[in-house]
Amino acid sequence: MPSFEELTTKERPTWCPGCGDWGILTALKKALVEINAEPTKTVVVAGIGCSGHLPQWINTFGFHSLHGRALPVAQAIKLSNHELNVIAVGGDGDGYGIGMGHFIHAMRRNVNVKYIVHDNQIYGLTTGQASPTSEKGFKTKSTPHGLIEEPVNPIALALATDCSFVARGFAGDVPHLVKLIVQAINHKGFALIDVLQPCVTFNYLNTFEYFYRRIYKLEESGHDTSNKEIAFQKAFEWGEKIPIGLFYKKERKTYEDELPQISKEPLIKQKIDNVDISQLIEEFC
Amino acid sequence: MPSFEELTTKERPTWCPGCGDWGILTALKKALVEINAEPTKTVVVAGIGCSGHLPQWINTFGFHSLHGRALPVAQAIKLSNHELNVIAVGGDGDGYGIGMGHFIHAMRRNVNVKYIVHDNQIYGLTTGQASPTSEKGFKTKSTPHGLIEEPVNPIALALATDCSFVARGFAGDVPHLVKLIVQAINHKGFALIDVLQPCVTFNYLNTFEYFYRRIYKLEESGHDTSNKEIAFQKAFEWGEKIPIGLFYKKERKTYEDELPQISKEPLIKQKIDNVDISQLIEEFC
Amino acid sequence: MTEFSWKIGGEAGYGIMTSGLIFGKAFVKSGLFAFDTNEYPSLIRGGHNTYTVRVCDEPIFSHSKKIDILVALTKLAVEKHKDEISENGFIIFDQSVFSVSNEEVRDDINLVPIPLTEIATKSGGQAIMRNNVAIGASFALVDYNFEHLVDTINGIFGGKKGEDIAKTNINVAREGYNYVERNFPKFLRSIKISAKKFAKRMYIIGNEAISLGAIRAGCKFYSAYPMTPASSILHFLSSKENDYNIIVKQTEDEIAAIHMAIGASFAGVRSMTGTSGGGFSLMTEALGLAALTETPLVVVLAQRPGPSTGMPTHTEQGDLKFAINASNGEFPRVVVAPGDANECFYETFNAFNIAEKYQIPVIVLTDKFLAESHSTIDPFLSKQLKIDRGMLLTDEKAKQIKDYKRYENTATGVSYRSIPSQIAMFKAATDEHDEYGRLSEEQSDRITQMDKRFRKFKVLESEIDGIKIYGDDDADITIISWGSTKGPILEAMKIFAKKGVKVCFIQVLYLMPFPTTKMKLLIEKRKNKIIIENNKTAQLASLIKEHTGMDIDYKILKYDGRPFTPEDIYEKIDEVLTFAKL
Amino acid sequence: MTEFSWKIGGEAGYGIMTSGLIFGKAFVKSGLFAFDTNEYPSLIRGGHNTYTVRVCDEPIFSHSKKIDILVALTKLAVEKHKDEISENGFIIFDQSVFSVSNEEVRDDINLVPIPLTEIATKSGGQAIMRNNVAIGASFALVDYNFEHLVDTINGIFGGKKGEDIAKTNINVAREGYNYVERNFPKFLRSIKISAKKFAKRMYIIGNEAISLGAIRAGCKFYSAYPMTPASSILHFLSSKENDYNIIVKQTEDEIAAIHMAIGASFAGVRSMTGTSGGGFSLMTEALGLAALTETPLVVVLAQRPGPSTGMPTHTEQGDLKFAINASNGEFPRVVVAPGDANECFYETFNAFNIAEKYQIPVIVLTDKFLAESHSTIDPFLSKQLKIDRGMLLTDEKAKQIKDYKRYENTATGVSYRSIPSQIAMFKAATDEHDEYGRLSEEQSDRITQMDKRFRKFKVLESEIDGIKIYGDDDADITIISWGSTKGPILEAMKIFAKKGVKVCFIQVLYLMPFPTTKMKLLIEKRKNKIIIENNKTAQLASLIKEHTGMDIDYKILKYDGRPFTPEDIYEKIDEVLTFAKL
Ligand SMILES: Cc1ncc(C[n+]2csc(CCOP(=O)(O)OP(=O)(O)O)c2C)c(N)n1
Ligand SMILES: Cc1ncc(C[n+]2csc(CCOP(=O)(O)OP(=O)(O)O)c2C)c(N)n1
Ligand code: SF4
Ligand code: SF4
Ligand SMILES: [Mg+2]
Ligand SMILES: [Mg+2]
Repeated sequence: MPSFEELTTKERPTWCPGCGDWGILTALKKALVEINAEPTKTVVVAGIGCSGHLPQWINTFGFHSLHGRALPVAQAIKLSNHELNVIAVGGDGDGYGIGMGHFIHAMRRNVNVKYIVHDNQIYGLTTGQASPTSEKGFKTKSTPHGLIEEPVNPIALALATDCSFVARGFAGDVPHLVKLIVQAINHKGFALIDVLQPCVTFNYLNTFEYFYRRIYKLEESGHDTSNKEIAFQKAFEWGEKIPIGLFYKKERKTYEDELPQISKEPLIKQKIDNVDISQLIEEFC
Repeated sequence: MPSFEELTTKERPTWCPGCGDWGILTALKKALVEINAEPTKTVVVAGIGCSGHLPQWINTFGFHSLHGRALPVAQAIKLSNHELNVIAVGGDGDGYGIGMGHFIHAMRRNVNVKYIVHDNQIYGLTTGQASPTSEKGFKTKSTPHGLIEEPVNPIALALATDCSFVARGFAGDVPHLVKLIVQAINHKGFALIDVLQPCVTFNYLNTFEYFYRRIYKLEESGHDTSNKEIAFQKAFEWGEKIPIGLFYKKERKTYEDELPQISKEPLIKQKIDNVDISQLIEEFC
Repeated sequence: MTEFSWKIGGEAGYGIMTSGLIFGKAFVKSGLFAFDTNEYPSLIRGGHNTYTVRVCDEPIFSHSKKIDILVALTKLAVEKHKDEISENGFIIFDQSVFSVSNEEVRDDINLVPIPLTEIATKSGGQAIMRNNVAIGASFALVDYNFEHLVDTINGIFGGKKGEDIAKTNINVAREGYNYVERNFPKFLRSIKISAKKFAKRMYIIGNEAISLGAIRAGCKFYSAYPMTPASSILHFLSSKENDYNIIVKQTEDEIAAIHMAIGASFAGVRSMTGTSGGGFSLMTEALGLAALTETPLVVVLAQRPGPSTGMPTHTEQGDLKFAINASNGEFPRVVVAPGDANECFYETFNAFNIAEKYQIPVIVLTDKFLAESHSTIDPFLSKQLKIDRGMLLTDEKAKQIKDYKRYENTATGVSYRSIPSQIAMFKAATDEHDEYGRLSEEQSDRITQMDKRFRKFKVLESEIDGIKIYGDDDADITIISWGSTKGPILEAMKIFAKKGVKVCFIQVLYLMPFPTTKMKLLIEKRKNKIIIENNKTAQLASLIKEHTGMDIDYKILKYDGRPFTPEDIYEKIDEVLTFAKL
Repeated sequence: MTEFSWKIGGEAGYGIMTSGLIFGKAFVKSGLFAFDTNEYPSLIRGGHNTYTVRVCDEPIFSHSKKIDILVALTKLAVEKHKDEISENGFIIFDQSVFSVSNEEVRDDINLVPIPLTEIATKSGGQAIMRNNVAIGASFALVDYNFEHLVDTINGIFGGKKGEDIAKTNINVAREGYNYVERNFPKFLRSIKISAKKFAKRMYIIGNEAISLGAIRAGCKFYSAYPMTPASSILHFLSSKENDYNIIVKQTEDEIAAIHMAIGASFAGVRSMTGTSGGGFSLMTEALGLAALTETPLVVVLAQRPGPSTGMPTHTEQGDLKFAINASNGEFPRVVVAPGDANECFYETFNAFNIAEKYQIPVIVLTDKFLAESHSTIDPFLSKQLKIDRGMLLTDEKAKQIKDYKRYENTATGVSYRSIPSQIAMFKAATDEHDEYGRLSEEQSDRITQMDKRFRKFKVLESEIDGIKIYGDDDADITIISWGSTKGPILEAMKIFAKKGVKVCFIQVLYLMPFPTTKMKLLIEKRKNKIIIENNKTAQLASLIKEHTGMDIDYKILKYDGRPFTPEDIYEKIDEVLTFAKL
């Protein structure tokens, strides 16, 4: 139903020219066009970061929540009205740093929400500190002598939690990312798309260049998306070759499927004008 | 140096008779005896839960911190004085629920702290709600109609984060658990021991019985502890057969190893009476 | 007025909680009034638990200090509570486990040794049913119709599945009753209480009343993380989730809990979260999110003694100023502190209306004493309650709006709220914004939005009557308090009344917005103003001073983790006033 | 006294911050005084940034409203700031990018069109060095010795690695200087400022002063999560981690940050954490943990406008009452609010001593304006400072103690603290405990420990002088304020002085414990008491009323995210007083 233009706001994004976030926004809008999403029935929920500004620039409902908290908000919106199309976005700091707990628990819960992480391996909005996915040794404002920790591996974590849809995209390959987002939305269940997103201002290491030279597509390499062990091996491939695409997919009941409370109609449609509690009062008499 | 008795407090634990926590405490004390830990140089840090009461009943230094926060406290103690022997304990709710973020980040950081999780698949101290490791369908006070989520898999998460020592023990097999704790302490780096700990009061499902019938020891089954992929497969074995023992071990530099700040002496030993900041003042002139 | 107090004490795991409830309920079900309170340590087994039930043939609002019958399941219970026993009071104890002599306790105390465990097992029950033997025995002591107990046990365990259990429990209790009749005939009727004209009343704890208030208000989403003393809301609501189609979600932590409640509310569903101090600390950041996005939110904060984990299973009123000031930045909120189970119900219901009418966070502030004590109240008048969703748009209305401004700078400060799926789209943002909800750092937008949000507060102030008054207008003593101290204060007033002292009690129900004008007017000319608070720093007194500039003459404070008894209050007041006269 | 103000405005990413710093520093290095403040949106590129530098030959404490020289890198900068330009002021702009005419601005304004970018690239630099051209040009306008600029640029970029960069920057600037000399000879010397007798002074922002205070205090562990405007502490300290052997840890979130600081302190190392409002919200639970375990802790709370994320890069004083009341339960804490960079240094140093002497949490409360503005101050007198670790045990002392009670109920409330590896073992517990630190729920232990903790507060109250006074004792006007408004107030007082109005300024440095007695005494007899706060609800005024019962006559509040200027204050005061007289 919506055209790309209808989804486009009058205000232009304030991201740095060349930032990978532009590609992600474009891909999201194209995917929404492709799946015929009604803008009024679509909610984009964000955390805080450069990535977190995204909902401002797409003509749907939006909720710009707190740093690291997009997922709890998004899940509750979906549970309250499962006819909505709910998409959560956020940064790597947002989702894998301060939001790590929600991330893991959302995956095991399997509410039908899509999670697109702008993984630029840096804290962008706070002007360049190390992020949970920054590479070891990386020098940033907060690690001027080089980062000591090993990065987290969001794909491996998702597999360890049996997330029902685990994928990685690249902000520099919009058509591919569009496909992934469409697949994710069509998938019934929680979907993670970790997107490699160059931050042209603060990440001098993981540039577009860097990724162009390294990435290859899983779907072109005969990868079996139903095999968790192989997906797990692939998750650790990082260096000369970096896989993108769908790592793993599994059909699982969604959380909503198991709620008799909403099997007839969404929570939001249920009347509350005059809830009869006489039975409850009786219980206490 | 210390004897088992020296480590034993006059006060008796207030755990329910038969609770798996007793076995864990015994195993920890035995392990400390075995490695000759000096009580004054040992700190046991806990979160909150039945498990969190443990430091009260062992004659070492102790820090009973907040729910889910044992790890940040423990890591900082170790960094401040790396000559100490620092052991963190906590429950499954504590460590894998509210504390999930710290858990993942501690593993990637690899501070030389040992983490023993009393995994009873229930919230004990708050009288029996579902925990992150409770089995799907489990009926508890908070899930009277059956739990919907899939449990988290701490072993798999640890492997996904490349934790340098990943093990599972059983509170009903103290000698085996002692061995694991000794190994963990001797290992240089962060070590996870997830301990299957029957809660005799609130977990009617995962009883001693339940585990006795199912567990087998990895070390007796020719498991290769250096192979992460196989360990990952083993991590998902849960049902008729449940593996305990060491899943995975890897030599990695610890966080402390990479800090020039403490390469000469622990932070705590460095004099602060008269820090000379004239150089810094100069910088601003 | 006749009354008595009964206490059962023993180790955790002895089933004391259920026994206490059965005991009190049996009297309420037959037309009397009961009030109970329990005390237990933060342990699952062992430690010392007690459950106190006060029974009266007239309305009562709290427990009292003296115990007429003590059921001691352990020797420790005797030692701990012997001094609380009233003159010629009774101790029922398990003679097969330990012995008690009058030398150890007091001469006037009547000892009632009974082989509780033996009777339980011999009459077909398990050892744990020894409590029922004691309950039966207690019924004999107060000579109350045993059939009322039968009714209650059937009500609690009954139903098809529980039939057998109920039967055994009743049998066991009856043996206890008979044992006293047979062996201690002289004790019969020494405590007199008899059934009155029957009226249907509820026997309910604060948390249950809150839950009912929420259900009646149309709350469809409750997200929480377990924390004493708020957990029983989670338990109760989840037990009703399918009957009332409520999604009850135990989350990974309190941060997720409050964010989920906000998400649900944004989606248009009435939602609530509940916790205690530590969890509330973790929620403070999101309180501001609700405020800035103007998303309605109800948070129950059930207090327990802090700081930190403090005394997790005890009671205190230490979080008042924290609740009022929690979260960075400045925004309007409502803090309401029910004083009894009745107010728990109605004020929770109101909280949902206020939250939606003003699109702000509302904090319902209780404490362990209120949250977990049963009291006897009239059935809630549920029919008369009206849901008010304020400026929430209907789909039709949404269609008519041109150029929708979610954060329109209106005269009341409240603006139309649409929900996803409606035509009037907007973005809710954690950053400051313009009237459309678009991020803005312009000085003018900032001032407009700050003023808009605070304007609601003005309207609110004029709409809410935050004070309730009890007692005499020309009183000698004016008590000022808030929250759960209400019950013990009302009881203390009965004692004063007997002594002919006139007392007035000002209950501050709404702490924010603070009822400044009314408070000023009320206390300006009063003498002997006394603050009573279950905390150390007299937080209400400092709020009164902050808002009115007025000092309170005396402060009676209790911060040992236990609730006041009416006698405490009476004595302390007497003491300060006598002292003042010296 | 001669002075001028200079402002550079353009898009984020134009290097405005560095240019502003260079400009101010060049004057300070040659004996003058400078003060700067910046303004930028929460975006990385685009948006409008400004940097204002005020230069004077006498001490100054804030920026001022009027701008004498505007360097406009974009047309937007002209539009936004033309009204701030003083009579006969200047606009330097890049004539190759846009044009400006006197009709658009004002007739009296002197336009200085310069091909900034062209000059930059032609003289061997990159386009981004256009700022340097403008700086050079500005030096020519105020006819200041160009060599001072050379020194400064060498100082900032210099060293072996930066030699070439420094050279290019200097060349580019020199071209700007020459361009003005050549093309606008009539403008030379129209603003007069000249070097004074040289004295060594620091040009430093609040966060750097805090960092130096912490290093001097022996802080060895800083754990934090990035958050504007606290982040620069993290950046500064991590840049010095190896020079001063400090472990600087960026954590996974603020919860981990504060718990790490507590862990380090428990282990015996002086530690600190720093954050802004949202992060502080997340830290509230652990504040109570520090309090109950009596673990010393220093927390820097750098405020920004809330609620919620609010305006992340702007300034406000909205978290005062939150800082005072944060966390569940009741416990003593110290809240100190430095008013300038000098106090940032000394009070941070003191904070460590207080935290250890009293074994409590200390909150250092600043805001964006103070945290990020440079001011010119005398070098810190670091030698005279004394570390006081209070009752921290030495290994020797620990050996002598028999029957060690960590939480001994002493007369001062403070008790001996041992650290792991010492012989005196104990457990720190988040639950209430007895004197040994063993969990206890006994009423007596509870009361003892609560009283013990609060007893410290009494001692503290008598030790800390929380108020500083400036100006005349027999003043016509008494200004009361706290924190970063100090600078603009001191400047406003200069304006009043010129008009012959006597003003007294009461700065509340310690907000907790509140200096009640002194405040009461001070303001009792004053007329025209005026509160000045960078917030909406006049939080200090409400604290004053809470503690003293006294009302403040007038409130001047600003909550648009921007700091006060001296002129704002002067005019507003003038306004309220005039109005009052009507
Ligand atoms: C509780 C809290 N802590 C810190 C911040 C400051 N903050 C804003 S964005 C951000 C991190 C940004 O990094 P990331 O999530 O990777 O997003 P990006 O900007 O890179 O897209 C931080 C730490 C905040 N807003 N809230
Ligand atoms: C912030 C916070 N939320 C909630 C609680 C209440 N609480 C205490 S223990 C506990 C969970 C206990 O479960 P687990 O961690 O598995 O430990 P166990 O008792 O089973 O050993 C909870 C929720 C708390 N103390 N703090
Ligand atoms: S700072 Fe980085 S992530 Fe942020 S908008 Fe600029 S390029 Fe993108
Ligand atoms: S409740 Fe469960 S975990 Fe807690 S002490 Fe009892 S048996 Fe152990
Ligand atoms: Mg990022
Ligand atoms: Mg558990």
